[in-house]
Amino acid sequence: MTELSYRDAMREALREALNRDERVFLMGEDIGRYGGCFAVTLGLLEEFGPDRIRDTPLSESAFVGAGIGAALGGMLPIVEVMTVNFSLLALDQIVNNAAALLYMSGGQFNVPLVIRMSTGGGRQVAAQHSHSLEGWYAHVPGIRVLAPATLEDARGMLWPAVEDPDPVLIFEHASLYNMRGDLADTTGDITSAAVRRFGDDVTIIAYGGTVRTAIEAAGTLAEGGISSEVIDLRSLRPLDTATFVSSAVRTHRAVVVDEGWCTGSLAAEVCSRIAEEAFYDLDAPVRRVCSAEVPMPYAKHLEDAALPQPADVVEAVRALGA
Amino acid sequence: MTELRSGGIRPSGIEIDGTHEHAIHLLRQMLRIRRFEERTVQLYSEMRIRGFLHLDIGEEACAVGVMESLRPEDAVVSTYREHGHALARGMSMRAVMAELEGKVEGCSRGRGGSMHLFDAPTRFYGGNAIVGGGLPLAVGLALADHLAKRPVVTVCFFGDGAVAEGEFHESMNLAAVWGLPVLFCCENNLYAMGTALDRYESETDLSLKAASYRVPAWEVDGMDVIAVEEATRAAAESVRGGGGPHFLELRTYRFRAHSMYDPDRYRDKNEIERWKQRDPIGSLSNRLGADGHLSEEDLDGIESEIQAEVEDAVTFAEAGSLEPLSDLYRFVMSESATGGATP
Amino acid sequence: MGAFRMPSLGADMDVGTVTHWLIKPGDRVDRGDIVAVVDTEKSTIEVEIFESGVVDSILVGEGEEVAVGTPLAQISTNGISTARTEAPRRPQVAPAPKSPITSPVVRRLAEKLGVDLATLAGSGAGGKVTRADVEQAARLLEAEPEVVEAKPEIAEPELEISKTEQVAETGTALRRGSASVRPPAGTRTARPSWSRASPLARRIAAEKGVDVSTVRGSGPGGAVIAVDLSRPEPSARVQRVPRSPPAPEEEPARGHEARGRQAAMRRAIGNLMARSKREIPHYYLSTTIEMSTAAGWIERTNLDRSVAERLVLPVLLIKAVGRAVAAAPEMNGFMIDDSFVPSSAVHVGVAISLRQGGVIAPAIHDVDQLPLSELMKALRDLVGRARSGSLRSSEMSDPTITVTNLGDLGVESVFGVIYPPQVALVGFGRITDRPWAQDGLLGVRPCLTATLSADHRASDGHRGGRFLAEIERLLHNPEEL
Amino acid sequence: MTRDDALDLVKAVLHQVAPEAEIEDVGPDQTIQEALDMDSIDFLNLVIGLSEKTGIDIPERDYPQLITPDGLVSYLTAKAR
Repeated sequence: MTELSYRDAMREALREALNRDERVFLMGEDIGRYGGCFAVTLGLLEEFGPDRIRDTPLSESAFVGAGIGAALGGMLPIVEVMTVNFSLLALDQIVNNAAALLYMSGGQFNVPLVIRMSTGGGRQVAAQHSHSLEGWYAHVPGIRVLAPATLEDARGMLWPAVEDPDPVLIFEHASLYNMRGDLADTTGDITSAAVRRFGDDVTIIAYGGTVRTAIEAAGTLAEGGISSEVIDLRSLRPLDTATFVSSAVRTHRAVVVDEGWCTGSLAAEVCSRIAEEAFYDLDAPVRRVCSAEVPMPYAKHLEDAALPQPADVVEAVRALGA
Repeated sequence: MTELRSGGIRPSGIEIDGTHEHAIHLLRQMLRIRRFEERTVQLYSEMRIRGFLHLDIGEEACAVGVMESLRPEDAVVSTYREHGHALARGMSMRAVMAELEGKVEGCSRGRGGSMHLFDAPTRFYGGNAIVGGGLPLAVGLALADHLAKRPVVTVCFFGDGAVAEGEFHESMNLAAVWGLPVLFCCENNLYAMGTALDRYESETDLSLKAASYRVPAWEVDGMDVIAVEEATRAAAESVRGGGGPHFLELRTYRFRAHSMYDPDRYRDKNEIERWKQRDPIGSLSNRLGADGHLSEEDLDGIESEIQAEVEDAVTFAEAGSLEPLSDLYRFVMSESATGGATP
Repeated sequence: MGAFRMPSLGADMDVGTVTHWLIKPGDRVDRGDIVAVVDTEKSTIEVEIFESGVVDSILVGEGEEVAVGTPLAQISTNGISTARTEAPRRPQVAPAPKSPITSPVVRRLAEKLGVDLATLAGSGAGGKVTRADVEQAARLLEAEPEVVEAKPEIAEPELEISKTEQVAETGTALRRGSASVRPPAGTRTARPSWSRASPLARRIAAEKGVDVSTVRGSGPGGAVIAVDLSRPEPSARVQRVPRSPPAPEEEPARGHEARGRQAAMRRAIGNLMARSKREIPHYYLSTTIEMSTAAGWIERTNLDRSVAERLVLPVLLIKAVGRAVAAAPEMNGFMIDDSFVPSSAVHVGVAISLRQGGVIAPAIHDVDQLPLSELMKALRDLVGRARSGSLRSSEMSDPTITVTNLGDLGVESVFGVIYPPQVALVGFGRITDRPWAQDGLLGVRPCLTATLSADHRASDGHRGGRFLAEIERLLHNPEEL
Repeated sequence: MTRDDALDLVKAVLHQVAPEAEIEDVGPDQTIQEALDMDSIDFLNLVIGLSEKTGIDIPERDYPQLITPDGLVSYLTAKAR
């Protein structure tokens, strides 16, 4: 066990992928000389050279599309997009090409591409760098969407994502990069949700940056005698429905914590599935704790108010009468 | 590095540089496309083909000329007006027709239809129906070859309308800055759907745009299959030899509507008639006839062979089967995928 | 001979109008010739012909709107050398949705006469359904309605007319549906009133045969939640809707069922008490009450009463509690959503142990208002019914305070667990003779320990003490009861 | 009323008051209330039932004689004429 940060864990995963397979290469804005805007790729250019660590022009559509093309051409590209907000410039390529090519071609052309991007708020970078749009991507069939929330998942999810024959989007919550800890063994699982805390009275479902929020809330609730089960979705598409539904069936109450906006959110999808599959086991309505429906404000107090906080989760759980 | 307009447009007529046998082969290929598409019009009218059906009629020289100069290992990225590209590339007419009729025997199992023809054996990476959307893909395919140091060219077709998309500029730049082996083939038929080039581009000289990215750009008479083939061969070999991306502007014209039928309100009938005088098939066939290399009987023979091929394709498509509904979810994800959860 | 049909000029085209014919009978046409101008909803388009031949006849006049596929002209191909002479094959499998070939006039007639066009084989040119066909079908419909009616099952539902009908029907159903969910204000409805209950609570209620609307909810906004149904298990049993009398064959299973019920009750009590201990910050007070006055008073009173009318001590205790809350209203009511809601009525829950195990605490209503004799009757009745399992659900669901008396079992004092969402429980032990100092003299007197368990969120010890003192005062003055 | 009649009567009334209780379960030196886990109301109901069936007025002061099965049967046979 070594003490490191989420950023280090992700870099280790990238290094491993580059070492394991020659077809792997990295592409993105300022990932080379600059070292990555979140310093995830720092040092990799020196180690692997400019052919495999490729600085791109600020052309999201072209380099994400080129990643798709290179994947079609037999490579295993890992493309970094600075933030999910910027990924909208490549939305055409992700949705119309990456996600659709296998199906449109009747199974002939799969796209073994990994796209990493940062997501989420909490850093006072306002309305064009802070949003959580994972739910939009999770809406689209044909891609796999992951949200590593722990050091282990940052380290462990990349390689299976690279090996996966289909496009995989990895969302790294920007507030997690500095999270430090001992790296435990990683399982390399990209298909199932994880129970981060066991409990009996309520199921709190979270992913990415909100997993910490949920765990903190669970701690507070425990002091008041409420035992919470915290589930980290990990895979946002496909959703591991069985894990959170079976938990809700057992606890009879569920709260979904999602940094996306409430309307049409991934949280809404999770709620629907619980309602569809656990309705007769619910003892209270399923609640959502989401971001305020505003473009992310800059001022600290406003941003805090806009983002889901542990206290909001505690309040939501209490309101269910758990 | 800018060899702007080094190709140029031939002032008049068709000059047959190679053998007459090869010219007849080119004619046959263009006729296959023409007769195939004429038949699809009828099938569309009878509702056997649905959705959009963008016809290549009038532009056959571009498809045939470009494809003739490629090698089997080269890759092709195409647009939604790609029946000609597919057939000229060597895809089975049966599979293309079956695709148009939505049959599982189709080249995309009936999943794609007219706009999304795919074929792995000929490295045909599809009809892309997002204008400009195929360009980044082609850049990536070329990047893969570049990284693997394979002497392979990726040809990317797009229309004049795509030049207005950001993806055109991003891709042109990225391919140029990385020196990737892409051959950009712009089929300039003067209309982005119903909007004339000079109504949507401030600079209507498209080669100039490519040249501004330091990409060698040539203008070619897209109604002259021999000129297209010649220019493409030169460009492709330059690309293959490490010359980086090249750009061909194929000046052509579609004789029919944007998709199946349209009222043609946006263009003058006389303009269509003028271009029809330069029908790539008629021009080559006349030239071959005038040179005494193609008799009426020869032409009839070719026509009836092609008709047989087309009817065989229709018979094949009609006899084809519909993909079972139980397969609706197949190929959303790869069947060897690690995940097992529901979509 | 071939038919030139109205072509489909776009995926969204269903009908077209020939605005102008460019050919006439006798004209020679070649494949690819423009033969007509057709107006679709989107535009006017010149249409071409796919056969070569001689125009035999024009079937549809200019200005007439016809469905796609309708023959527009007959083309004679006899003696004409043409590349294509065969009639277009019809698709063998899953034909594309299409309307029967007919004219608008005939279509309207069919609608009027209630004839499903899809069931008709057209006798007209190219299988066209004619006016005569429709009239014939209408006559058949009158004569043998079932024959025609049976056919639509086979008929393609894609026919436009039936599609419209389906939509209309669905619309009606929807409106009906919403009407039943939300009856207009002021109208009487036979439906029981909708009560807020969680899906889990409803499921449990259905399993137990309990009418969930009779259960008082302790969940958010007063919703019935699972725990509310766990508590009154025995009452739930008797609330069971008498769907059918129990069959004698069920007898052997009873022992097992009873054990199952006991286990369920044990679990339910456990859950409720666990919730109480988890949620309610209990505080406890106790006081010893000298009972000679009360005991003597009962003895004297009973002398004049027949067996059935005699009072027992618990009646006095219950009454004393019921009266004492007037002095300490914080003891009587519920915690709802973290705030105390006092109750104006005094419904005293009486903890009754069941001999097969378990305890329930049904309420005697309006204890403060009931004369002792009535209270006695009520108590006897309640105990009897609790034991035989015939409580009313209201008795189960609405105690405002509970009394538990374990004196019969010989315990001296009871520190009870409050029944959520109530806020207080008074426990009484047995009457024992104890040394008692009064007015400076030591004597042996019958004494009883009263214990208060109260919710600290609703009251403080000071109020609790006052409440116990009032109980004591009342028991010292039984005639006031 | 014979002792057997009295015993049958006690059984019948007891069955109404506490259906699952059996008088045979009560040991010779046990009280009915204790052995059958009856509370004061149950006991009162038993007395009321017996009084109603036999027409005997059972004053409260006689209750101590009724606490064992034997005492109960003796009391009833003595009082019933």
